[in-house]
Amino acid sequence: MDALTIAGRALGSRLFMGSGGYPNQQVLLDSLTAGEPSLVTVAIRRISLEGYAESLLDVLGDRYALLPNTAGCMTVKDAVLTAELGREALQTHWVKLELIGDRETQYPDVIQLLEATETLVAAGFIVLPYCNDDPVTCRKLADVGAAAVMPLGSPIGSGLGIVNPHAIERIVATSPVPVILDAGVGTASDAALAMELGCDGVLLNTAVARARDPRRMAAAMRAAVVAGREARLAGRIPRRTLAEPSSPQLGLIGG
Amino acid sequence: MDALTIAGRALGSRLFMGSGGYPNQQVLLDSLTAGEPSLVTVAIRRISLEGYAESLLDVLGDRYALLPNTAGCMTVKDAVLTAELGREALQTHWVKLELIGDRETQYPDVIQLLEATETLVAAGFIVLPYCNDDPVTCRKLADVGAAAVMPLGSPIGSGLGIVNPHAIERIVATSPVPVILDAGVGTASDAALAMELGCDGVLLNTAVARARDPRRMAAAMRAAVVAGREARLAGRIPRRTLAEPSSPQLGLIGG
Amino acid sequence: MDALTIAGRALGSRLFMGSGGYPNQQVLLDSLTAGEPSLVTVAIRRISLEGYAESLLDVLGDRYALLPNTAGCMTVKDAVLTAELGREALQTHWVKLELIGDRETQYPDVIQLLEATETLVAAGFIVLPYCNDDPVTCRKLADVGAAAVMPLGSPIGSGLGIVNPHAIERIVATSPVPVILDAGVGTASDAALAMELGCDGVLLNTAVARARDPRRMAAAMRAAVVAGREARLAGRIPRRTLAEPSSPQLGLIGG
Amino acid sequence: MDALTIAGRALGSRLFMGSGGYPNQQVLLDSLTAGEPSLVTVAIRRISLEGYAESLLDVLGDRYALLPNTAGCMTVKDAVLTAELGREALQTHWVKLELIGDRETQYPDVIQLLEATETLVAAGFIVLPYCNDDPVTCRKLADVGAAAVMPLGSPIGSGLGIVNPHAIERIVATSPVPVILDAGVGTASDAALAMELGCDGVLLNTAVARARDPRRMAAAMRAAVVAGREARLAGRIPRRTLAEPSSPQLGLIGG
Amino acid sequence: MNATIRVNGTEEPLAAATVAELLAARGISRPRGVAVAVNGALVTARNWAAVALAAGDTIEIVKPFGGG
Amino acid sequence: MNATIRVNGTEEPLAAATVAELLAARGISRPRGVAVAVNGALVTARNWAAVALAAGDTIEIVKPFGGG
Amino acid sequence: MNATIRVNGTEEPLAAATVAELLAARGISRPRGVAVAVNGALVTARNWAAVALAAGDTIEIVKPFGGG
Amino acid sequence: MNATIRVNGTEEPLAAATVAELLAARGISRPRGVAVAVNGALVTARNWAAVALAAGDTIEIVKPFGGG
Repeated sequence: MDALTIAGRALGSRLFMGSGGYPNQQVLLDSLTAGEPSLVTVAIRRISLEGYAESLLDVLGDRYALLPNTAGCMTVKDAVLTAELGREALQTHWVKLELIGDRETQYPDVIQLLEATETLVAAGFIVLPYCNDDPVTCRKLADVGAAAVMPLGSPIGSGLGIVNPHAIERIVATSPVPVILDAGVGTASDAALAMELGCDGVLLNTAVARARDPRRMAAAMRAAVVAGREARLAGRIPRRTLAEPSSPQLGLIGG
Repeated sequence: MDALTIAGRALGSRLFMGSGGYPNQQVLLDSLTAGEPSLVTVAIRRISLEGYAESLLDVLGDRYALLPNTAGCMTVKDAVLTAELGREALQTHWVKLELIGDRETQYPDVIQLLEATETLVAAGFIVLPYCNDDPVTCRKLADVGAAAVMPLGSPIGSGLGIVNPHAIERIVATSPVPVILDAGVGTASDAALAMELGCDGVLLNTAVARARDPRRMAAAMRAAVVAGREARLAGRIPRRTLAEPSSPQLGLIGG
Repeated sequence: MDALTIAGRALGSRLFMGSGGYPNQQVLLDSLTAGEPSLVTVAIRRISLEGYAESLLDVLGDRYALLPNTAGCMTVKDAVLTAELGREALQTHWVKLELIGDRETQYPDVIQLLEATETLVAAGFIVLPYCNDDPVTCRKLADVGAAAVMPLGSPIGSGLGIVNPHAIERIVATSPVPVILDAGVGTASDAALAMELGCDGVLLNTAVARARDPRRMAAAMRAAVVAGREARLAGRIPRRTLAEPSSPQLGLIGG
Repeated sequence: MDALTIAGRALGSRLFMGSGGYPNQQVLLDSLTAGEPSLVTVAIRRISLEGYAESLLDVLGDRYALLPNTAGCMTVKDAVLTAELGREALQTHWVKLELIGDRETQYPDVIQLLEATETLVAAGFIVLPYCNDDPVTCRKLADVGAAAVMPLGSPIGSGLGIVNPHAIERIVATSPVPVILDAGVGTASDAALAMELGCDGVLLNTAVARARDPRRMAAAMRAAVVAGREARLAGRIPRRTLAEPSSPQLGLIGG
Repeated sequence: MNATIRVNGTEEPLAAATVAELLAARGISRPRGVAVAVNGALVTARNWAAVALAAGDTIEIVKPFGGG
Repeated sequence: MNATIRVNGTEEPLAAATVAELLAARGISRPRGVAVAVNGALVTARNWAAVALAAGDTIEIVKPFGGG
Repeated sequence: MNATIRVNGTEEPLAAATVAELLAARGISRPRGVAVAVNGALVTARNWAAVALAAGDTIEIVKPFGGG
Repeated sequence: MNATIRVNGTEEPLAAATVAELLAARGISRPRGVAVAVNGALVTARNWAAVALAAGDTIEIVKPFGGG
């Protein structure tokens, strides 16, 4: 598959995976092995006060490029500090910026998201904001320096797939930076569709972590992203409401 | 990917491809190479009266298992004779049975389809009927001896994908024989979805032959069928209308 | 609204309602009053052996044209006898013919349906068959004398609405007799959509009988059928993926 | 139908209509007569320099409550001045606030929209902002004083209907002010669906103005809004994938 | 052993000479809204009194119920 | 060179002393349905006669049109 | 008037005694990939030389083409 | 009453002079994978030993966890 470049960095795979909600660490590791993501997101959280347990960094750090997120943050202040803590803890300038405006749907607060993006870009971060499927907001995020935009297909963990493909296609058509479909993917065909709509990559977590067999679903997602990307580049046939026979209409017997 | 068995024969790939409507023979060959189908359908037509040109059999016969179809036939008589001619010409007992009831939509005539299936099964054929997405008709086809049922997702060549996934799921749930999604696939995600719904395989032609780059779309379809099959076996997450955060909800800073 | 004519009989309303599954008889009566259907379907069932209770005929017979159905019948023999018993009990030649092939989905058995239609037409019945959304089968039913065809939008009582609008539009485009959308309607917009697709009428039961407020839903359905019919006749705007401003694009201030 | 109250004003109809793009003024007047809207939107534009022609105000002012819009404005400054000019010209404090961020899709610029809403509310306006289908943005608009929120179903004039019903339902569930579905309605069933999702009203223009028969479509829309509202209040049946027979399952003959 | 008939799926002693008697025993006098079949064949109301019942007959007595 | 003003986006000679005169010259006497802004600020009808025009002024004269 | 046969839908003079001769005249010697029906009935390759043609016969000669 | 600080949201006695001491008391010596903020400002590992803690300080000690 052709490579994806974000902020000048070539990424071998167009699949990004989250590391949350797996049954256990072994399943997480096996699933990442099966999915072969180019980026693995992690959350930044307080250490348990009981002391210092093994860190995800020790487990994944050598094999995967980790992308700290600001999941759960509902203010610019918390998101920016969480981003700075993530940069310090993981020694990376990249951040998946989340600014949640509604806990139930996990929809972003685009006003604060734009402000935090601007602030973090000025502070030298490579900012990948999780946003809604609004072409205008996506454009504004790119204008203030986002390295990519990551619109949702549907609510995080909902598994509803891409509810508004028209909006995603419009974002792809007008975005000056790469578009990563983030949130909503429930199964392989959703990931393939995201790529067919023109997205440059897919970021998913729950669809794999909570599948009955996460390892297998990770392999499925890896294949689906390739399938969708190839289909996009191949140029699909137009939709028509009537049939178009694939066998010759002439030369039938009995004519 | 796990193997598919139809009529006691193990098929390495769950993708079946048609051989019609390609820009030229080289693109057809390259596309088959990229798609790696386990069966390749061909139509049976009158030779041109100007004489005998090179046969598809010489071109494909050694590398692929050819499946003659009865495309375009609108009567039991024509379909049965076409099946017999195909068996003679290709030396195979397998036939993709088509009995068209409406030229515009290429919808099958299920009444004649059942009669022809019964006749051909009695004549020793392995019958794979192209049918509509009606669970009752599919069940009847299996009852009269069809080796598999091949319901449409949408009209042949329409590229509308799977319009009625509920019906396909019901067919899968009640069919005693393998279910092959035939017709309507427009792009990779459609093929993946077919497998996710529980189909045992996918048969497509126009989506590859008429794509801007057939070779690339064939590769996409191959990956999509694997992705969809793996996703089906992995067990997808349930759909929910609200969000399910993938990062921990506790331990955020500033709490 | 323009009148609908079936078998030479003008029907004032394009809404047909069922009489089953209501909380009680008063709600049924109120709902019919609110819905103003031109036909009301009833089932033909054995009288309780304890004796003879008040009949629906006494309750509805004077105010509504009753249409006996053959609901639940799974053989031609039972369906035909049930139709004859219905004609005798209700003194009407009209029958809603149901021939069920799958209890779970209540999908029709189209093979037996065609046979029973032919038999009942020969016996002088005005036959309205409940069928699937297959244009070819619908055409065959009309060819053997059905006075109208009644394709399903989705399974009876499922409330999924019209799953395959393309198929319904094709049936409408090719049917020589009126098309009544039967089964699947869940709410008012489904009924409106059926009419917009070109159906000549809508038959529903569960959507009203099992609504939280059946009377109100009946009124909603009545309005929806009118709305959908008028919209069909008015000719809707085409769908486009980009916007078409409704305000002048010239003469803005500041230009 | 129950009345709708916005900013303390009771509106007899839940249908709002635009006045743009009609074939001629007579068709506009007839369509408004057929649709019976409680509010009619108008654009504020420069008078032609050739002089002063008859004003829409003279034509509609006595019969309809006119709602000036800021259609086409792309800056807070232009939108605010246009709102002030509209208030002066029409002697109303109400304004439909539009702040366009993308000409192709006519998607709103939610950042500027929030700022302009706040400014106009402070200036004593009753502000009805046209916005996207983002629950968080809708909530913020209400928080800064919008009297209602008017999310799009799909792009203005696209006729795609309501592409993301989940988002509209979420907006309805969380909005402290009335929700008016604005933009995207293509036909009657779209308007009915908007009401079924819980919207308090529907604002449309192109679907009627550009219909083949605008008068008839206006009547259809009027009926559809009533149908959808009644259906919402009646409480629809749940969706299920299998059937729920409406006729008794016992007492069949031949048992 | 006694002669029996099957009425609406239930075995019972043959106690009526005709369809009309059978119905009368169930309080069904007038035909309105009721229909009867004997051994799979419709018996119109006009023939209720004429049609005799015999041991082993299968009778269906139906009426309209709410349905869709 | 002559003094000019910009009316609805078009340059023209300054020939009116006040907004009221400018409107009158266009046959607009009564305020009903018309609104005016000078240099980006609304001028209510009551002030049309009072507000003088100067070279370089930008005037917007608007009314309602069909819109959505 | 001359005896004719119908080959793949086209009338032509009867100039071949057997199916094999008819095929040979068209350069088809080996059976691979070709199938023939006479008057609606399949004639297997093994019988091409044996089956005689008569005036009025309808012959179909087919082979595989690209199809779906 | 004693001087206290707030560590990861929990009040506790001020028992460490510097960030480094506070971390050491929790068995955190090396900085790898850990980050600290005092009163809302990041304290890079290089400054852990230099930054003194005072009564009322609010400290956040974080590390990466599984997340999406």
